[in-house]
Amino acid sequence: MKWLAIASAMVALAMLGMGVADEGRDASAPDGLRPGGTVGQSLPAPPMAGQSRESGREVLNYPEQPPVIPHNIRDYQVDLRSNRCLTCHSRENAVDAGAPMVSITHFMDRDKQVLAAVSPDRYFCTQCHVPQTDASPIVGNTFRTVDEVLTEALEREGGGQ
Amino acid sequence: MSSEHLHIASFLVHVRPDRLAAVAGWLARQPDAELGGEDPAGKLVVVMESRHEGRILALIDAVQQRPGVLGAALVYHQLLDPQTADDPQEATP
Amino acid sequence: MRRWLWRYWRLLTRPSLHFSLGFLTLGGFIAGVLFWGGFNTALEATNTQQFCVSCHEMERNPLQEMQDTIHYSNRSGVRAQCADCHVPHDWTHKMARKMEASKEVWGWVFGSIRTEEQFEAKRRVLAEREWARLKANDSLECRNCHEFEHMDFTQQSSRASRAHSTSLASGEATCIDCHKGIAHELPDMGPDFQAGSPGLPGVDSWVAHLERD
Amino acid sequence: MKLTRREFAKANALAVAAATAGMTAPAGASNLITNAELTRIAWNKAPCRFCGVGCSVMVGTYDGRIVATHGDNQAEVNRGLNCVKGYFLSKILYGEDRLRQPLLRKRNGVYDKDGDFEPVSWDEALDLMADKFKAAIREHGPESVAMLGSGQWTIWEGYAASKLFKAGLRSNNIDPNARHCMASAVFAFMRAFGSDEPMGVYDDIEHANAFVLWGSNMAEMHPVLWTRVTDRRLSRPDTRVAVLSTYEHRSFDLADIPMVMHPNADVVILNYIANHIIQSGRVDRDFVDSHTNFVRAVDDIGYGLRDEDPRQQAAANADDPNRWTEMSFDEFAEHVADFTLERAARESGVTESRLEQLAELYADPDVKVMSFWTMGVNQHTRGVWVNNLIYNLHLLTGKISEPGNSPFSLTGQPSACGTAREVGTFAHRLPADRVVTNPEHRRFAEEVWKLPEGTIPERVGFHAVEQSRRLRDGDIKVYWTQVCNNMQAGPNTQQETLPGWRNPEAFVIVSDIYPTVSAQSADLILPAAGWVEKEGAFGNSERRTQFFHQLVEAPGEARSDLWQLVEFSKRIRVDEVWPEALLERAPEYRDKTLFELLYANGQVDRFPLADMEEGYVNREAEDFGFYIQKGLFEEYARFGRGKGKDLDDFDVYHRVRGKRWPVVNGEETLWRYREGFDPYVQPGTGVQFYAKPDDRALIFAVPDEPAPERPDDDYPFWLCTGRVLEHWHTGSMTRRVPELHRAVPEALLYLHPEDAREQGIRRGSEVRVVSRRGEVRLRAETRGRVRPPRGLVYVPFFDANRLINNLVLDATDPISKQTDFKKCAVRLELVSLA
Repeated sequence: MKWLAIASAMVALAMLGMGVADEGRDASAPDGLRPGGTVGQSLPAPPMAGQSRESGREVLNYPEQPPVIPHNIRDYQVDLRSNRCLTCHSRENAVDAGAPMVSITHFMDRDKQVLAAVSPDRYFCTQCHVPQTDASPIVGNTFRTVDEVLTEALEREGGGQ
Repeated sequence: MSSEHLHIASFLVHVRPDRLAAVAGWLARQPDAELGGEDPAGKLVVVMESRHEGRILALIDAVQQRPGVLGAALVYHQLLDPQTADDPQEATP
Repeated sequence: MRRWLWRYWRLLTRPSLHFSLGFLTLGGFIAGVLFWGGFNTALEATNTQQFCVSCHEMERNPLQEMQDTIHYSNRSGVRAQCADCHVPHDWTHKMARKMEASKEVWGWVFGSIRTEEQFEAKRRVLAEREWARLKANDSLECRNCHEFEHMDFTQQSSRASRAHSTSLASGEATCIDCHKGIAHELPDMGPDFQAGSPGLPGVDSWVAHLERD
Repeated sequence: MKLTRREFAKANALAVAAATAGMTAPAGASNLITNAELTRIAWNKAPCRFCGVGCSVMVGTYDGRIVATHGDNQAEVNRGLNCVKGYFLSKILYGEDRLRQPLLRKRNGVYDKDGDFEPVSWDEALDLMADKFKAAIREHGPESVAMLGSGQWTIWEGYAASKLFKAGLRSNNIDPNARHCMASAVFAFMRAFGSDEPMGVYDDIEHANAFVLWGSNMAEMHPVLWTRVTDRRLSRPDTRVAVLSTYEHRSFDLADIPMVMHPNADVVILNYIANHIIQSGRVDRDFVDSHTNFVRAVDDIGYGLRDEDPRQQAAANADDPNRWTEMSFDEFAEHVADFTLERAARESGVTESRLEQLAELYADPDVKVMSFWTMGVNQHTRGVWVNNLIYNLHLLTGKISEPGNSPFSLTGQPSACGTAREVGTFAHRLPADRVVTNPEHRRFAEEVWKLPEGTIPERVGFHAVEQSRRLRDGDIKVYWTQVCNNMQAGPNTQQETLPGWRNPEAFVIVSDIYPTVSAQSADLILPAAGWVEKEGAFGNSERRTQFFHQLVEAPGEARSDLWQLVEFSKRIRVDEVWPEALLERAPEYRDKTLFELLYANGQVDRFPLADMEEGYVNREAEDFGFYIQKGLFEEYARFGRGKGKDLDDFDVYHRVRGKRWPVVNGEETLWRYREGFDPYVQPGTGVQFYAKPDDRALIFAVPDEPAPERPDDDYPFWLCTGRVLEHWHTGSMTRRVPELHRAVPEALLYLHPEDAREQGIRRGSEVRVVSRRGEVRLRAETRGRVRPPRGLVYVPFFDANRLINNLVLDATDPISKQTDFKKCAVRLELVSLA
């Protein structure tokens, strides 16, 4: 037990040594996305964020927000030769793949003319749909969807009647 | 999905104009589904209210198989708490 | 010609003059062991990944493409080498496959897929051959490691378990039907593919690619 | 008429589905929906806040908050499409730690360089700033004050800042962060055509049948343009896409001709293609003879390093690199003759067959070729040369200024074109392509601005990299940055930027909406208003100017950058910053403030509040008593009108989805210099590069010169930095959006699996990346979206906790002074295996 105590003290000292802020360069500051007052130091890199464990479909913030991809897309090939996403999400395959079909808006080309298959300008799905890792946000976001804002506004007004 | 949620959803069906009436009639007869709107150019808006999400997806899949249907896509999907579903909208949640 | 054969036949059937029975039997036995050991060692040597990628084309395309996939590096480090999927494990089929490999030697000598453009042009043909083989033997090579009986569906994602417990279980579909391109990049999947033509991509968006305006 | 929650939800569902299908809600359900109380969502157009594509989005606001954004169907650029960042614009202003009050470093109540941040009032902050500026100018002259602006400024913010510095404080030390992004493109345009900005438009995409990406990853950096290129390529199988880069990235997914080259090999490849065009006799001789001249650029021009750097001293023409001499076509042919196919293949590492296919795209007269490039070409110690080399190919074959044939210099930032370049916020420029070194240009500006002769200084000011150096050397006493985060985005942070900002001599002010790494290193932080919290205007890559109204209020006491500039100008009197000689020439200004000199000058304050459109808030106009945005814009527009840079009337831009200048008689121009499209081209000339005195564009002969720092035994790897699709620049906004953060949570070290194995590194190992200037610790990624070849590693710069710019050498293109973020030498050290 004695050795453990000494060892941990040494480690703490080392960490402190490495991390002591050079007063001139690293004056205190609000945190933001980086711990305040550490601009001069080289921060350790936390482990890579992992693939989110099978998160279900998330409710959209607003109708045209592209839904995030709830499943792993490791090595999904989308190029000139083949489009892996369409092998499950296209009109013909969505049913037996049990996957939601590509939205109707993706069947319209630039002139809003409906095509029989997915329009080529929607070919690269990951330009709008992104997978999610299990990283937690560094800074919170106070965005509120239209229902929340609507009900709040009505409550404020409703409270008067 | 379990039954403790009330699912409100709407989806859009693209139909060949000549088959529009047939598909609209078929849809009107389906449980939990209401015909929200029709466009002679071949578009049908369907609003659904059901206790089981599966039924919504099932109907979308089923309608896609109907002859003349080009495609159907879920557009809006909201979950409500069945207990408070029938209270007036501005009641304190 | 008959006389010559007859002479050999007599030679083989007369008892040995100079060699002892022990030498012949033991020698034969040892020679057999050496031959069999040597043969199989050589054979297995041609099954190693290092041998397969000694051809530049095999290292540049298939191996490079595989280095990102789950069969090359994954959670547990259990990985598949070239032979695990492309050479049948049981002996008779392995021999058949090895004889077929003479076609690959021909390709190497005459450089049928030497440059990337050539490889790209033949990629669909090469892929079709492997898919057909796996379709025929109900993805035997896959099942050598992934045995359906021992799949624990609770550990799989809902998408996977739903697919495996239905169409795979019923035998309606085999592994290769869905898992094309699991190790190497898919070729041009356009339906009316002609070898060497500029790719019409996409399994399902090919209609969208018809000539317009 | 009380709706139950069930009915309300269903009504909402119906409305959305009907809207998606473009149908009007059927009569039966409509009375449910039009209950005004429920649906007061207001939809207004605004250009996206991020890249230079300039997509227009519809912003849904309700009860003073943004509740939704989606693609604008009526916009020509994107027709209802956005990329993932565009679709999450509604959340970028709602990070929890929005700055709401000015913060000043103080120790026991008074400003102290090493004090802690304390909230202060706007008056205290602005008064302190005025004192600091006046003291610095009084003791050390106008050269001791500087400003770093941005290509994300709105047009009038850039114009107001440029006037404040060049006319008010009489210092040219104002430079935009577009110096890091588009400076090489500006100088190349001016050298080759005499006028900045591309001659083609996005419509070329729908006409071209070959696309060549020169070191540009459009799939991630200009996604909506990439959807148009993809649409074109997949709809017409005979089109070809060639992608050339120093590593494999997402744009290679559409590449018919994928090419991965060694860094700095682009000059050799481009010279080879010119050689190929000439050798195969496909030069368009009559175009070349009637519309171009051949010149030889002066070579050995150095690397824009500090003067005492040996590489700088070794360069013969480092002091005046922007020169050239006349030469003939034959001499040019002879110059490019030794750039053979064999040499190009050997030096670039690309196979000969692919180089030949690429060259054919330019040489073949039937192929309409569109070239795209951004930072790969611009952020390059020979960036101006590479720009000119690409124009050479289009000029030699006459494939320019016509539908489909288009050398297209893409822009990084939303208004690098509209603000930084056209308004002239560079240290050497005045509005509409004028320069401070030209007496007539200065005279013209002084007349428009109603200033005495000799107000605008002649000397070119400090460019972005020099500003950091001058801060470090103590020459700059007051430094103000707006809408940029140079501590994280500027090069060589530990040796130049950080010691510079923390130099006790300097007083650094940062205006931003969030506490960025720059704000953390500043002395005074001013809370700013973001995107649609102010009325603004952006100019995108295709010369399209787009306006947007203020749609929501800024939080707390945050004020727009324009408000800060103008409010600051009220606190300095002209006689406190002008020399006596100048005051004598304009005695009427003697007791006036800079506000009256620059903004209340009868022109900027010409438009009353009544001119404002109904139903929109405008914080600046209300505070200053006049429609300041319109005044600034109309005064600024006088510089360009009649000079090929005409802008339409202010009010028009609020109605339309932008117009592409020059706008003459309300008509926008698509292809410049082409008769029938460009009103400035005289009839009968066909093509006329009218911005050049002799109407002839210049084709440059340039040699191949090495990069300033190449891998060696101690630092064996090339380091290239850049962006990812999901994040914008330093991530101040996009990393505060949960979905975008979870998509790409931290910057990774992308490297080749074999390079990793040789260093004992695996995917996920923690690696220390070290250069001669600094280090950073990252996790390794061997199978990510970017696939470097052997010997090169790639690190994006969006992560505030992994300041990769610690490592980058602050070498610049000596002509454009743009930093080369794409090439320096590093080594890798394994920190922990897992």
